[in-house]
Amino acid sequence: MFLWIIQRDLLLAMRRRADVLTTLFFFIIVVSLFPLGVGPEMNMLRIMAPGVVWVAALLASMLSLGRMFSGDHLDGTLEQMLISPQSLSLLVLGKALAHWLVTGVPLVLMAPVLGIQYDLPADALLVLTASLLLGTPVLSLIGAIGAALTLGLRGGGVLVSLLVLPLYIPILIFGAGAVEASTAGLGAGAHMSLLGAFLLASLVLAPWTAAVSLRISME
Amino acid sequence: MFLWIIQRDLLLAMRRRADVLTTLFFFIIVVSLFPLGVGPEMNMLRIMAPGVVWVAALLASMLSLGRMFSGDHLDGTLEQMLISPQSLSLLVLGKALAHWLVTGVPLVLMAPVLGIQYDLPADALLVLTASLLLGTPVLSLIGAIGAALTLGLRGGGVLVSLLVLPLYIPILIFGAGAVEASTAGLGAGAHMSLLGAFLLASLVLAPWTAAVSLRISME
Amino acid sequence: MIWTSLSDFLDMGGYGFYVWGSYLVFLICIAGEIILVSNRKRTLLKHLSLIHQSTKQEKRNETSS
Amino acid sequence: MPAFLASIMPTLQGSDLACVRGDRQLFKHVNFSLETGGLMQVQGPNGSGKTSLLRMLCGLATPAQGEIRWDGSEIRSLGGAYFGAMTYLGHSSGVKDDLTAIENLRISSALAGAEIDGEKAHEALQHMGLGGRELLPAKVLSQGQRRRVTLARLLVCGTVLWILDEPLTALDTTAVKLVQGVMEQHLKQGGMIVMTTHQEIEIAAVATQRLQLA
Amino acid sequence: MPAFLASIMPTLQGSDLACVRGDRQLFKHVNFSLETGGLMQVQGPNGSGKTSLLRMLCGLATPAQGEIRWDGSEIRSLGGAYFGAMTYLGHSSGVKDDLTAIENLRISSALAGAEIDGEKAHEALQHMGLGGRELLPAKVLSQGQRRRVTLARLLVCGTVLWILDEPLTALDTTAVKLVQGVMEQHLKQGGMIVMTTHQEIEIAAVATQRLQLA
Amino acid sequence: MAINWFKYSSPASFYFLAGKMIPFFSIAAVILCLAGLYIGFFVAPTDFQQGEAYRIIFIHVPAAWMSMFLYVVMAMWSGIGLAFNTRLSSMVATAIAPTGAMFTFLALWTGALWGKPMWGTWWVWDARLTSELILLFLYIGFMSLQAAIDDPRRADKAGAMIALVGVVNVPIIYFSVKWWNTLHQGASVSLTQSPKMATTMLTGMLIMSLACWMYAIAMVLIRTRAVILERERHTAWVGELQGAA
Ligand code: HEM
Ligand SMILES: Nc1ncnc2c1ncn2[C@@H]1O[C@H](COP(=O)(O)OP(=O)(O)OP(=O)(O)O)[C@@H](O)[C@H]1O
Ligand SMILES: Nc1ncnc2c1ncn2[C@@H]1O[C@H](COP(=O)(O)OP(=O)(O)OP(=O)(O)O)[C@@H](O)[C@H]1O
Ligand SMILES: [Mg+2]
Ligand SMILES: [Mg+2]
Repeated sequence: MFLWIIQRDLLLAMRRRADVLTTLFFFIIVVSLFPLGVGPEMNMLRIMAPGVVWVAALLASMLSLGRMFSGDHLDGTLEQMLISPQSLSLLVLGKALAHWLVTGVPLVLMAPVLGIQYDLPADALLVLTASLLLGTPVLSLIGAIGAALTLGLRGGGVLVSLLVLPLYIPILIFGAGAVEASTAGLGAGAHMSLLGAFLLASLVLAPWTAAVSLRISME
Repeated sequence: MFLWIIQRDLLLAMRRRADVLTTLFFFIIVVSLFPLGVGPEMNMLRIMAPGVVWVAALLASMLSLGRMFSGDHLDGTLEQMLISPQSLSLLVLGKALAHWLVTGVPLVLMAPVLGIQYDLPADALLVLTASLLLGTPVLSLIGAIGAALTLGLRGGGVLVSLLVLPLYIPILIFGAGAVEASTAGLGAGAHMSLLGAFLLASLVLAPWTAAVSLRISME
Repeated sequence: MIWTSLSDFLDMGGYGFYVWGSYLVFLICIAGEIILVSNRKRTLLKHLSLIHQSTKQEKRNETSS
Repeated sequence: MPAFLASIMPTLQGSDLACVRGDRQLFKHVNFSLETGGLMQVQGPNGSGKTSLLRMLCGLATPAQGEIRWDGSEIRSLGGAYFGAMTYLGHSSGVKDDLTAIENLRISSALAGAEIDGEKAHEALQHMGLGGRELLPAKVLSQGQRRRVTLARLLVCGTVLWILDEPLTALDTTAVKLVQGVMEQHLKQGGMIVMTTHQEIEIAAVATQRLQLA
Repeated sequence: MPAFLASIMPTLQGSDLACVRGDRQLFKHVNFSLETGGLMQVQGPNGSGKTSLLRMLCGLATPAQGEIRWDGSEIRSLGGAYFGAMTYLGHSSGVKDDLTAIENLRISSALAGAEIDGEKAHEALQHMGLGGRELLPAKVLSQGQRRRVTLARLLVCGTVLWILDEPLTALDTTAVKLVQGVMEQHLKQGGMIVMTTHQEIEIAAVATQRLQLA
Repeated sequence: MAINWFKYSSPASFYFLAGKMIPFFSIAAVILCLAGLYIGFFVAPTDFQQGEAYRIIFIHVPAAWMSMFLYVVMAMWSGIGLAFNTRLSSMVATAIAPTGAMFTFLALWTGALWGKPMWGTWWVWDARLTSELILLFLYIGFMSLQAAIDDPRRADKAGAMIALVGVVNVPIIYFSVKWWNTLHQGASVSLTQSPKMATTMLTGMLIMSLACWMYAIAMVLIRTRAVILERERHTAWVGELQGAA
């Protein structure tokens, strides 16, 4: 069931490849625009880089949250899922994972290339990618809660950002902080293990919370 | 006629206030997230500020482009506009202006407040606001071309960013450059007059180009 | 002759990675483009012959009926 | 007809029109000429190209072949002059969900170049049987009521040529009678109508012609 | 009828139904009972509440008063069991522009709980006169063709109760005949139909009742 | 069908004409390329400043030139197609885009590989590099727009709009080194001044440019033929082509 959900969502994503590309392209654009706005000074850029990449990843992930449930809500599939005998939490976990595979993974893969444009040294690139790898699934998992709560509401777009953003901020701080710490020679270990803890906690708690939220929204 | 269009679009925007708020809120989020990602060093932030605000304005404007024509396209109003005896260019100008009033003006009004967060000095704030005031209408005008070309296409979202972005970049560079020049004590005059020139050129050329594109798309 | 040996040639005065990296990608791009275009043409022709046969058949059916 | 008369009594002429959509040729060699007081009913099964023809007639699509003349000149070259003399109501009703009936009518008329005041809009809606519903947002109106809002434009537009694509869908019998009356009145005053419908309807006109597509 | 029979021959019953939209009471005290092989035509002018009634009947809206029973129990309480026995086709055709006719049919059927293979979908579309157009994206289809795609669901759904809101709009006369035939066939096999239409149509049924609103 | 034949005659005759020209350009491209590479690697001396790294110039500069030039040509053909409704010119424009995009990518790639040893970084946000990147976006935008539109007539016209609007970028690329002071090298080949570099280097570069020209022409011709076949598959002459084949 779990696998089936992931498989189905990936298939759907392949059919509407444009959506996936939008997210990735958005990420690339945001990251590439900054040097144009801020100016070409490499020292500045190197310091900004982790923050810029992380903010861009966060925005890209947030903008695609709307799609996590709304398609299935509109065409009634979500109702079917609610009355399915399988555990709803597992189902939500599957959907959040599919969301991450479709939006998070491309960002992680793209990040080193964009880091090079900011002239990040190789080890900083590595830390950046690793922090994204740990952090983006948390974004999808927490996002699932927000998406579930705002399902079908008017102005859902604003609402979801309002709800989800405060929860995203710690990840942003520690994710970008990891890279900064490593370039400052302090070692990224502490930040990374915090990110890992976030990931574990949200893996356990978020699906359940989102499932409850879904039931509330669909009443 | 021209006034009618503006009035109508504003009326519609008032009825669906959530859309307007999304854009503004998005702008605020993007700008406020950066200090969190980059770190709280005020000197850094002051240098980044114009770039960040401008990139955020550009993204906010770009993300709302999709709505410029698609509503009218779906319910058949756009056809009526094409066969209206009024000049289509004027009509497009009206719609672009309405788009600016709804998405651009709130950003301009909000910018000084956000600039304060970045500890910009008063004159830089002034230049920032002025540059946005000159630049955001250009974003709406150029965006109209992209929106017209991608009307009703699969994956319109990516496409419109792909098409419009290269054309936005000069505005970004000169808009952010104006603020930087003024803080560097060079005077923002040259940048501002270039922005003004862009505005004039796009006021003359963009409505016509977008009108032609609309006719092409609707055939 | 500028180069004393093959390894000297490949080393490019210490810039081998950059020079050969450029030329290799250049080659790959061109080869790729040629392959893509010829592929496109081949599938197109196959497709066309299918269309052609089916229209022929339709015509035959029309005349026979 | 002598040339000087043509400018007083405009005619709509199509000569040797053909339409291609995708890989499919919908029709070709279509000819007609419509004069003052004339009604042309375009007929044909679903997908035969009626809507496509009507969109050509109002300049929204280009014929694959042939040309359409208004008053002797190609409609493309006329531009605004032609659009000012014509009203097109298509399949999709062009009614905005978030605006009220009266706002919808006033704005769509203004777009078509005929600004009207609230009074007149109110009257037209009343005539179309929407009295008391003018201030509801269009999204709560019933299907037939939405259609009536669209059709109310005919009462206020003041153009010579009406191009109507299935104007009677979703209307009840009273409304069908009403619209029929409006059309007959228009024809009597020298107007011209091109229309399609799958329903049986008899409209009194000086000259009625039927154009049958495939 | 004895209670034990009811489970074999389901009936749809509405008792003392009332509908309020905004501050307007559209109808009240509406009663009916529909049995196997029965056809109910809901009639009334535009805006009289036909669509509102039909949406109640399929559980999309709650009556302001009264209740609707399927097989003796309230439809809300039945949930999936009722939805599995019913097909509703509304005003808006529910056809996705980007999907082809065949995908539209297969997906909408699958959603309704009746998965069908390409073969069967193809056949149904063929029957509805869409042969050769199955692979076109729905947005290029004509209005009538889109409607036919929607109606093709009736051929494959296999449900007892059909609730059809103006199924005949945009259809040409051939298609109207076709749909009429499909409905008669369904009734003959013991199905039930609730429908609205503003067009004159005679459908042979064991028992036809007309429900007149306002 | 008689009318169609008349109307489509120009793509049809172009199809056959192009078929005859392709071998010529292909052979020329191969020969010039071999000659250029020989001069580039075995005749041209080592640069006293840059060492051997400068040998990237033999593909970097031709690729950069081609990227700009092909864009202008593409915009020109699109514009002609838009203005005079000539189908063939729009098809040529469609056929140019992928080759142009490839050369743009190559200019960026070789530039980046050159920048690392020379400037110490793969990438800087300088005006020329940025505008060249924008050029790549424009090419991709043109191709994706055309790919997203099913109706070829609309695709041609919509593509033409974006090609024409984007053409302002080309002078920006070209003059960027003059307008802004940047890291990137200024023009060393111009009609008014005598060349500043060693003649063998210059010859090598020019011969490679010519080779790229021949290659681009051959590629565009081949692709135009494919586009013609795709678009005209229902016409009589394509049917006859099949019948004969
Ligand atoms: C990604 C990085 C680069 C890009 C996008 C780029 C782009 C271009 C373009 C568009 C041209 C042709 C313009 C003209 O003809 O004036 C050009 C020419 C040239 N580039 Fe680059 N370039 C890059 C990096 C480099 C580097 C690192 C070097 C050498 C250190 C270099 C050296 C040259 C030279 C010598 C020319 C020929 C100028 C002339 O003779 O006119 N480029 N480049
Ligand atoms: N890209 C395409 N490829 C093939 N056929 C197409 C394409 N686009 C449109 N068509 C066909 O063109 C026709 C368009 O018909 P049109 O809308 O003019 O019909 P109509 O006469 O108005 O029909 P209706 O009575 O249903 O409104 C349809 O048959 C449709 O299938
Ligand atoms: N919020 C509201 N306030 C007042 N009236 C409302 C409101 N919402 C809906 N209505 C009215 O309710 C009615 C809904 O009618 P419904 O759609 O059921 O009509 P119908 O019989 O299907 O008509 P048609 O034949 O046109 O399809 C309309 O008359 C509409 O004006
Ligand atoms: Mg039609
Ligand atoms: Mg109704």
